[in-house]
Amino acid sequence: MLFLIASGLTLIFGVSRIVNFAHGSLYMLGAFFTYALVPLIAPGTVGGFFASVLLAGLGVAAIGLIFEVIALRRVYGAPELMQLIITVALVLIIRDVVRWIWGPNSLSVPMPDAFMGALLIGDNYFPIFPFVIFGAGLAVMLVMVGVIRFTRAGILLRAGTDDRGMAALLGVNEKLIFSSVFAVGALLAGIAGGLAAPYGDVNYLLDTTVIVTAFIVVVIGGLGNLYGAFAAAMLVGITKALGILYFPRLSMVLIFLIMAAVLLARSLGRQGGPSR
Amino acid sequence: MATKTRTGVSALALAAVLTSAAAAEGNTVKIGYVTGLSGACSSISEDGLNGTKLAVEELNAKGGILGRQIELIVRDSQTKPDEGGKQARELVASEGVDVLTGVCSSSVLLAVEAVAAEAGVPHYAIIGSTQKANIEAFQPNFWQIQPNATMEAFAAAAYVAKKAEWKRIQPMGYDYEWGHTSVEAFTEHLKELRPDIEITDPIFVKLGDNNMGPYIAPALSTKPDAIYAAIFGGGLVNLIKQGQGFGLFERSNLVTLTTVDALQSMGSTMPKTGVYGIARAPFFALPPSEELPGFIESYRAAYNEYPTDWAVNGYDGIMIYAAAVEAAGSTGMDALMPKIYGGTFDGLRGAGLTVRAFDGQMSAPAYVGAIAFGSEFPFPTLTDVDIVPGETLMWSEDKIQALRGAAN
Amino acid sequence: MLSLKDVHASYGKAEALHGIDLAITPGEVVCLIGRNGVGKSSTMRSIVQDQISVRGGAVEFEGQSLVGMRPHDVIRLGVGYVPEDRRVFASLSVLENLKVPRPVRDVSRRTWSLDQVFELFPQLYDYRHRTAGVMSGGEQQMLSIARSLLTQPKLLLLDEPHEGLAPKVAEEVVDAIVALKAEGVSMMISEQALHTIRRCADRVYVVDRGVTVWNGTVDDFYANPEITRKYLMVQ
Amino acid sequence: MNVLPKMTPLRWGIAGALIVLLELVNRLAGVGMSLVLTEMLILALFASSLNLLMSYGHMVSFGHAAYFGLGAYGFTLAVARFDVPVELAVFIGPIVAGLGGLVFGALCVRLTEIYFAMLTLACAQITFTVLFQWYDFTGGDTGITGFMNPRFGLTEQNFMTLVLVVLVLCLFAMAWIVKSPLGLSIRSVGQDRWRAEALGLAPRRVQLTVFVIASVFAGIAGTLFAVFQGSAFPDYAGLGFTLDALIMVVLGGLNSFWGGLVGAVILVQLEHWVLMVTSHWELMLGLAVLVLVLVLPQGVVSVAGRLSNMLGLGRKK
Repeated sequence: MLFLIASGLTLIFGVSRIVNFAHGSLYMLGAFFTYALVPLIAPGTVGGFFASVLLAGLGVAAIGLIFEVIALRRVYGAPELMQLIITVALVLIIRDVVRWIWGPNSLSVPMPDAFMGALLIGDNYFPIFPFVIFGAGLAVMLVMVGVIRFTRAGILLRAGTDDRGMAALLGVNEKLIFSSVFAVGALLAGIAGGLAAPYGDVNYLLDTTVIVTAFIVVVIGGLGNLYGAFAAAMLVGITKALGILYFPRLSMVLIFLIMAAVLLARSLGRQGGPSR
Repeated sequence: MATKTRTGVSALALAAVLTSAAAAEGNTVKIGYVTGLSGACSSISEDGLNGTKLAVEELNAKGGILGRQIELIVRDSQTKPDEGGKQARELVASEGVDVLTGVCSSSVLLAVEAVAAEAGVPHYAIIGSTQKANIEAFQPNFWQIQPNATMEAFAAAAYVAKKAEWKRIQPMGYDYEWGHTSVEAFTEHLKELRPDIEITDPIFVKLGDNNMGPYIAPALSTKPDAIYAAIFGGGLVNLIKQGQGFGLFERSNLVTLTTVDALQSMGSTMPKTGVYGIARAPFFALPPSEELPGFIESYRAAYNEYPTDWAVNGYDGIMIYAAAVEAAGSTGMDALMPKIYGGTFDGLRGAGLTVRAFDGQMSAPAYVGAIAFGSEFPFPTLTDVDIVPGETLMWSEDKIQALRGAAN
Repeated sequence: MLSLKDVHASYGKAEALHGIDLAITPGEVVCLIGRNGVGKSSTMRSIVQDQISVRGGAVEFEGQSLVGMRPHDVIRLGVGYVPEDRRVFASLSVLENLKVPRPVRDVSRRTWSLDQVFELFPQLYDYRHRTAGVMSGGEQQMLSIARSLLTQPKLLLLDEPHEGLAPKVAEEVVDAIVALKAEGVSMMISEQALHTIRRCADRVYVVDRGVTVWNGTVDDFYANPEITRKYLMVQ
Repeated sequence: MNVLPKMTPLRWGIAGALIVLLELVNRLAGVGMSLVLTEMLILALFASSLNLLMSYGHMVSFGHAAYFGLGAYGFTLAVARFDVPVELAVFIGPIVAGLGGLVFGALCVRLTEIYFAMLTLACAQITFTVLFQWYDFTGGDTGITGFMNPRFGLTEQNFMTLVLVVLVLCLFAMAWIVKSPLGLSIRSVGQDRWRAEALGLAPRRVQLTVFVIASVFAGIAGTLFAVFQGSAFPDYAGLGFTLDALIMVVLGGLNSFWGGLVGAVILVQLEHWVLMVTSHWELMLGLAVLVLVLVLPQGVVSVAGRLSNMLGLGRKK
């Protein structure tokens, strides 16, 4: 799950060099859209749930796209800080609007009936739903990897990550790439939010909870590196689980230390030459 | 959506209050209400404010306090202590409020109390319930009308102690001050009541963590007969939903805080058995009184939903304040505080409640019962509710003084 | 087909071009020569509107002004551009690099297909699944040219095509350019090596300190050795 | 670019008049306004310290609040836990912040650009987590309250005057640093560290120096804030304060000496007045930031600069 969020963030950063503070907000929107859609589309069924999540994701992608076209697009030439501040503005706007529409209370999205229970293996219970989320996340990731590896859109995306100016010099509309990447990133965030919605509560403060963790994952995985993000998501998840067991007070500090160590290690590897 | 209209109503009310402020200058009783309308506390602050507003309207309709109309001035603390402190300071400095209240969240409560104590303005707690405010941070301008964290934990311990078949208990709590205090108080009290019970090492949940799996699995690994969880709000919803996947309610039981808002937001996803709730003021279990049906009715009429614990406490808070001011004949602190600390008060939560002078704590009762689905309300409620009298839940003066000594 | 008239252009506030005049007719190969840093690359960039802003003068391609256009629109009009540092997409394979150029909608303009490009640069075909970043400089240069050809250019701009290459490899690149010329491709090449000029250029422009100071046919150029001495020798 | 604060006699006059005006408002507009102004000035100092780092050192920090928080806690803990007299403790706050800046900065300056920013974020989150979790020492999430008389027991107006004086002194100090030889090397490293290195400067050492200086000023702001509130909470070191300061600097104007100051004035005043009209403060702030950044990418200061040029007040830039 973390991976879906982080991969969207890392994609956006890789291509457009934007640190998208609003990524957590897009995740949250995905959760709220799913909350709104689930009762409308075949409630309780598996198909209805996934359809809701997909639609919610598309809705979030549309909002991401609108935002990109209206605001972000105007400042690609400006210092990166401007783009960052604009995404911070988006965080504030989305949070307030969500609170306006859905109120400040925690909401609960019902799970599809089929996913409610647990697998009983010996004496151990394994809840089904996390596996479903993981499976769905994996499926989305496989689709994405497929798209990125084998389609022209994927090639353009990777080309843009390597050298976006050169892509333009081959007749590729740079802004179109930016817009679609932002939309895809938003789609991933939205789908992640929607998938996770029934597992926990849905409230308008999800954004900050998510964004810091997503940043950590993206940084540990290497900014702009999709596969790195996947590995890092695993690492962070496991560290957290172990941290809770063995030294609960320090688990967060530990994760930040890993992040700092990774950053520093990378800088040592790069020493001597100008940074990219 | 009920929530939608509520937000709208409060925004309008806020505007109305602000515009009337200038006109009514001077001859009103000003209540400074600092609450977390946004931020982590927003889900419960709104309810407290609604209950408060209802009380203010009722009092004003009857002519106000001491013949003066009541003016409620609301400020948003954003659930941040610095913001709360700032808003309180401005309310005292520019509005000259007679009393401060409404605060949610322990840290904001302490920040506001610091301002109130410095300015010599009475301040009472209706939501935020850290016992730090009763112990090391206590100042004689302060009282707290709801049970504090320790009292609720004591009530939970008393309830657990009565379940003779429970032999092993796993405590859990949010990893911040309130969670730790609650778990400690629970453990301590339960050990006194039932020396035979085994209490395993507590597990603390990081604030804002949506994934409860990593906490639930180790909690169940000790095979407890019950889990006591000092967790509320979204985290509690997560714990219960995700706990079902781990078979928590087949294998164990859960004793936790279930205020009415939590019952409402869980709705049908609440397990049918295995959940025992501690509540602060559940409207369906309050002792029958003359005012209660009227209160529920007018609250439903005004806000289109049932009053939550927070709303009841908001309402009671104003009524108690009004009674004390009437008795004192003044809103001034010197006249008021002896009446607060010396009086007995009747409210929705029962009659004959008192406030102790040495720590400002009201002898508020706690409500503990088993979750049940009835046909009367569209959400689960508590049955077989024990109303635990506040007096039995409070630390003695000696203990408080000892704790103060240790803290300083 | 392309003309620059009194072009002034700058990076930020630093003006790099102070009056460039040149023109290319279809089928022609023109060399832009001059010492390092006199504005050859900047001239190329001012045509494709890459990183430099044209502050004065006119840049026209087939009668259309290019000033202020976005780079990809210039490319789509039919100007191919091979930048001096080649800029292959290092993490992509050769084949993927060649798939980046946007397919031209107008079928009549499609003169180069993938097969034709591979015919021109056979070793690219052999290495088509190799990651571009690990290839040698010469191979990268071939790839960069091949990639630009797939934008179906009417005019190809080559910036220092064999800079930093070993002499033997450089010669292969020149061979390729000569082959392209034989195909009738119009080209503008910025160049320092005189023997390249002899092999493929029709006309020569000399640039010095951001200004075009001399132009003429290749024969004129070789007839006036003092130009070489004045503008090309390292003083 | 108005990188250096150029002070013509006329600008001196305007600055002086503004100070007098602030003091007049402070004395005449009621205690409530004094409180708003005090907060505004403290945040202005905090934002200016970040601005020093960003506009001159060209280092964007996502964790500047750490040093604000360290300043506040350095002071508070000295008073509350070690019984240091208040007069002495006010110096401990900035020193603690400076030390924090030295330790974290030494790590952070090894990186550049976004990696630098991310590492500052990690450092700040570590600071925040420690403050939040170390109950026995820092009081955890409920912070430390009631350990002293807020504002040293001064009246609201007098305290505001004190803060104003401290702010003006700090701004003088910052201006002096920027103009000094050290400032010159800070600026040259900020603009082009490779060239600066070629000129014989040690970029990392210079960057670390400016990082520590900015931390100390942030620490001064944090200490003032702790005195003002009479309390310290982990939030002071949280992401919220960092983002606020970032918004202030960008709104006010990056690459300008006055950026942080102006941004703080705008943000605090905006919040003060918007909250009187609507409770949707975040929405309004978001929209305002969006519009301002899109319309005035150079920040509000640029308008002032243009205006003053138009009126012939400033020297030609």
